[in-house]
Amino acid sequence: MEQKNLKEEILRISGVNPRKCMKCGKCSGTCPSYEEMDFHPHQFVYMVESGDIEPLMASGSLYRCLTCFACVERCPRQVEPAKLIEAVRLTVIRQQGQNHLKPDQLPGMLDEDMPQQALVSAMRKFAK
Amino acid sequence: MQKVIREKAIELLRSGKVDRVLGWKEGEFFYDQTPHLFLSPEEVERTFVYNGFSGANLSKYLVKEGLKEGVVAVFLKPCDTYSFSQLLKEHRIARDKIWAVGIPCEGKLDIELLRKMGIRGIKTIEEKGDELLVSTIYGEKTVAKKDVLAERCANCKSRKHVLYDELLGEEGEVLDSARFDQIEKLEQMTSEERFAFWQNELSRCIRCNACRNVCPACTCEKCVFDNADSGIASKAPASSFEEQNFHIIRAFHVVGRCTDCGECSRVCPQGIPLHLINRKFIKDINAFYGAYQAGENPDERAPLTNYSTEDMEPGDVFKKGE
Amino acid sequence: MQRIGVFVCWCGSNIAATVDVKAVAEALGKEPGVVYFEDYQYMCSEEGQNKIKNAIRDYKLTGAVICSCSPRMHENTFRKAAAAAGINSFMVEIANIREQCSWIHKDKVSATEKAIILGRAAIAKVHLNAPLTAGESPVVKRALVIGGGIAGIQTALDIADAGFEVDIVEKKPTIGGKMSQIDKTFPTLDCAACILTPKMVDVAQNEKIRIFSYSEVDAVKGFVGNFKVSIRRKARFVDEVKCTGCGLCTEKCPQKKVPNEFNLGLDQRRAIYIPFAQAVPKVATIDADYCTMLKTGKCGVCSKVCAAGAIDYKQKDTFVEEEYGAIVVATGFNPIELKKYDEFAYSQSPDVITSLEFERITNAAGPTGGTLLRPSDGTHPKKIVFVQCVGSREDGGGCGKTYCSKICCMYTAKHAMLTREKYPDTEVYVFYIDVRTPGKSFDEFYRRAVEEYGVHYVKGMVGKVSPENGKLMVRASDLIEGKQLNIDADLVVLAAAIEPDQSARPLATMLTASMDTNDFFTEAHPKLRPVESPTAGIFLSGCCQGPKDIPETVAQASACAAKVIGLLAKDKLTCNACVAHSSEMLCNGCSTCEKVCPYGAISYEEKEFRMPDRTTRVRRVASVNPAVCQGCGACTVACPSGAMDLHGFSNRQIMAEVDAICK
Amino acid sequence: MQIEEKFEPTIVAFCCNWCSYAGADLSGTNRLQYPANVKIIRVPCSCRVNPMFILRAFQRGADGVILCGCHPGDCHYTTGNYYARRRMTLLFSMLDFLGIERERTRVEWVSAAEGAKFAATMNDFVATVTRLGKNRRLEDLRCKK
Repeated sequence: MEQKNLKEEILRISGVNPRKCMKCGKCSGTCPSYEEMDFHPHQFVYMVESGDIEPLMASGSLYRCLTCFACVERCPRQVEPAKLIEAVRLTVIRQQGQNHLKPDQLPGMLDEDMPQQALVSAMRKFAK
Repeated sequence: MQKVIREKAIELLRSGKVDRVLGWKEGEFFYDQTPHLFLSPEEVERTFVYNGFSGANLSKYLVKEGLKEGVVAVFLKPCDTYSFSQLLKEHRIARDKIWAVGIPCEGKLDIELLRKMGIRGIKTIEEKGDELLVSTIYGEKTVAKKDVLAERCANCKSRKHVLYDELLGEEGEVLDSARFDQIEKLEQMTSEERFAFWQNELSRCIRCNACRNVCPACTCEKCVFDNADSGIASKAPASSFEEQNFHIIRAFHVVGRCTDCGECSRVCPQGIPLHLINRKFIKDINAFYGAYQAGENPDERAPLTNYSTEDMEPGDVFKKGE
Repeated sequence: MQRIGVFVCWCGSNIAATVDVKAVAEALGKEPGVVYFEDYQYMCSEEGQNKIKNAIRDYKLTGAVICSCSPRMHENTFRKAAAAAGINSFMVEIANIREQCSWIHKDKVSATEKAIILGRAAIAKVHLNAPLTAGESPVVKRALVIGGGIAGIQTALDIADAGFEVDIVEKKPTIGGKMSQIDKTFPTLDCAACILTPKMVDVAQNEKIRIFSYSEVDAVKGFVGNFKVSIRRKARFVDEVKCTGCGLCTEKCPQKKVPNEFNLGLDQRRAIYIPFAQAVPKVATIDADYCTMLKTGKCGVCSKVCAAGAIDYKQKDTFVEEEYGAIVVATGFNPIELKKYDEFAYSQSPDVITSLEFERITNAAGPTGGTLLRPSDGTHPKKIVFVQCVGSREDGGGCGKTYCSKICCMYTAKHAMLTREKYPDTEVYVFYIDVRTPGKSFDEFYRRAVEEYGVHYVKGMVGKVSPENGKLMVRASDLIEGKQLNIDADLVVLAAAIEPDQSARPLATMLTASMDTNDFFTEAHPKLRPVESPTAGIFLSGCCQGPKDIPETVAQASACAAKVIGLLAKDKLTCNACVAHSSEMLCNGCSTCEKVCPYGAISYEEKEFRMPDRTTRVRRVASVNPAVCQGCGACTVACPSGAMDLHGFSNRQIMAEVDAICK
Repeated sequence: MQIEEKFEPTIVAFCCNWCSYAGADLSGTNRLQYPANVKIIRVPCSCRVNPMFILRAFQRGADGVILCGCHPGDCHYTTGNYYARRRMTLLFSMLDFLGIERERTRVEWVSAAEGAKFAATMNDFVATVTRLGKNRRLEDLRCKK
């Protein structure tokens, strides 16, 4: 997809207006997965706005976001970064063969301590 | 020269141009002259002298003379003209009542130096170029003039008259003098040595006030030391510091006004080199704020009534030498 | 002998905790002349003041020593109390045993000892105190405003509105100042001319206001309430009264190649000119540097076309002497010189411009008629880069300023927004270090630029601008994304720092008003007296005091006017009581004191005296004008004879304090 | 045997009303300690300080005298401290010339905001003068009781 359309697509999916961001960094400050991300929530917002989206799509950070919505809750300007990350993730998954989680991976991930529901929800989230 | 000056004095008096003449009158001894106000040509002819002992700076007398009726003629040596000019700058002299005659000066003698050579009972001294023919009651003696020149004349700063109405003889020039050498020598001593030096000198002070009374810069209507209301009035020394206090304040009061005429040291009966204190201020002013000679330029601002935003800090005085 | 009362304050435990107040009171009670002593918890309270008043009455005190907090805190309180009890308020001295004793010492013994010594010094001083009365001086009920920008205009209008006469001195041919060059104003985006020019007309039509345009202040003498100002009216070679402002001369003048300063040199005007259509006064001025007639004596076209016969090539500078009660400084600002900022290529490319130049380019009355065009080739720029903080917030060493210029964030947001509104196809980048938008509706304004108009705000500074093939290559950093950017811009706009006008420094010297290192006028108090200079009678309006936007400038201008009106409303001013005075019998007339007086308060006169020896003598003596003297005491030390002394801080009083401390 | 008492110098500090006196007040407000040896005399401006006062203090038994004023350029009376600076420069140089310990006199510019500087200056000055010991060279013995 062309850069410009890509940005429009993401904004359409998420319903987020990244221009509202005032670059305060509170989203990243509140993010529980911060340490595990290459691109942090504020960078998602900033880079989507500047159309620099491909690095985001290639980044593993997409799957480190827990969608806990702490950033959405705390953003002073109601930019809702998590929705934006979700939109980027969806853009990736919707491409052919880009499912992040495949059903045949699941048996290996079974774990006594992990509720099965978590895997089900991950499956829904990371796959078409 | 004495002859020329006498003739000028007589001419001025006779012509009615002036009513009085301020000059030097012979005293009991050859070397003992007093400033005197001559009222008639006869008096001039009889007792007016001008020679190696006519050291007195007559400019200060003009303050009082200017208050009287009539015009007074005054004979001023080059260094006296600086004092005269400075006093005019301070509005202390009524200029229109003064007829100033500049006269040359070849340096004045210090009687103490002659005495130190063991010369006693002086009758007359004849100047013959660089030598002096001294006739005493014990016979005649020849001495080199430079050996008996007063310190201020040995380190003469200028032979130029800065101000006069007429000039006798030829005009001289501002000289390069070594007058700050002795200050530098003192500056190089340690603090203790300097203290000992001044303690020795100033402890001899008897507070006779001669230095103040002769000083052409000390023309206050009433001196602070005589003014009971000033809070620092004091007439007698009592301890080591009193003299310092007096001399520091006196020197400070004449900062930027002292022309370095050296009268204070000349008249000191105790032989204290008081001019060194004033000269230290002059040296500092030259070094810190640029060369300044009191009495030289009537329009120039004196260093203490002037400033620059870039002036050095008081603490910096001690930094540069170390 | 004085009868002195000593009052020792506990200040709750502030003093009493470290100083044995009872011991202090008792020790001081034993000092000679002390007839009453007392200690109390809060001397400054009503009850405490009553104690002082009662003691003064009951014990017939002639003086009082209060051992308490700093005199800077309560000296006036206690002086008023003493005056209420019937003794002169200057018979009160404060021993500062709080700020300078109990608060800085922990050891009670040494603190108590010190408090006693400080008390003794105060007692020693009171012994020598004499009742002082402050003199009064009349007030000339007219004001002078220096500078005819929006600050000066507003101040003048407000003062005139209160019924006082005002003169405005403006060095340019017209009033209006920087605001007249601006296109639109933030945050409301109304056009500057639409709100400024009616005010300029008000000024011209106000009967109480006179405008001295093309004039400068030449000399200032006098003091608060009684300034004497000499105003130089520069020759404009046009009779202001006869000139109708028709402008025919400005069309016919053959000398067309004069850089137009009103448009910052972006276009050219004639040698005879009216700066802009709404100029006040609308009078032509001949630029002597370019006029062929004035330079060679051959031309005279303007004189021929002028129907009013207003042209006068022989006009000379004239001087107007006027008296004023108050002077308002409203000298304004200028953008700094950018020649030294090589990295932004300001001198290399005409397409690198300052924000003020941008204002002119976008102004409908500007050189391009309001169409945004590049100065170099007149094309429409497609990519514009704005750079903030050019020359602001720099470390002292360089050519920039240490302070924030305050207005740049807002006007840059305005420029960016207006550009995007008029030309949506233009890409706009703003490089910033911080975006500072404190002010009513300011941040919302900036957010609109970002959110509604899509201006790209990039955190980071531009490092280098290089002109290449008609483009401007802008290399900058993007700190959020952590990368370097290269933008091929068509136009670069620099938000140059602003600095006080060059005329401010010499003016400050004339007014004896103080300035900071940046040449901004210092206010009497940064918080509580922001529109007054420490020099009485001098008031500050607008950017001469510090960077300000228009709403703030107008607010300050009105505040300044209120202060001026407050001064002019008085018939008489009470002077400083602690002034220098000369003992005429001691004065030598040497003029030393006169030379060090910063206020010109000392003058000399010839007076006849009867001398102690019963003669009469005319002597030259100093006399101090108590209305002018501010009581610094420079003269007292300069005076060799000790004739000059200072009321309230006399030689003997200070020496008595010295003696008491060193005993 | 004599018991040596700790030497406590007497320090006179002349402070101009507008900057340094306020600076001294500020160091009080901030509870910044400096020795009780320092006694402050308030003068309207540093240019009010006559060399006479300084000599008088030494004469009466002061061990150190410090003059504090507004920073050059910030004088409330615009030029006062410039004159004071010249006067004190010359006076201090003279005192040194007469053999009086130079460390006993000092000029320091302290603004109304420099409470910390005021305290630090006083601490340092008291320490310096304490090291020098009693002022003997300038004292007037008649003034001793």
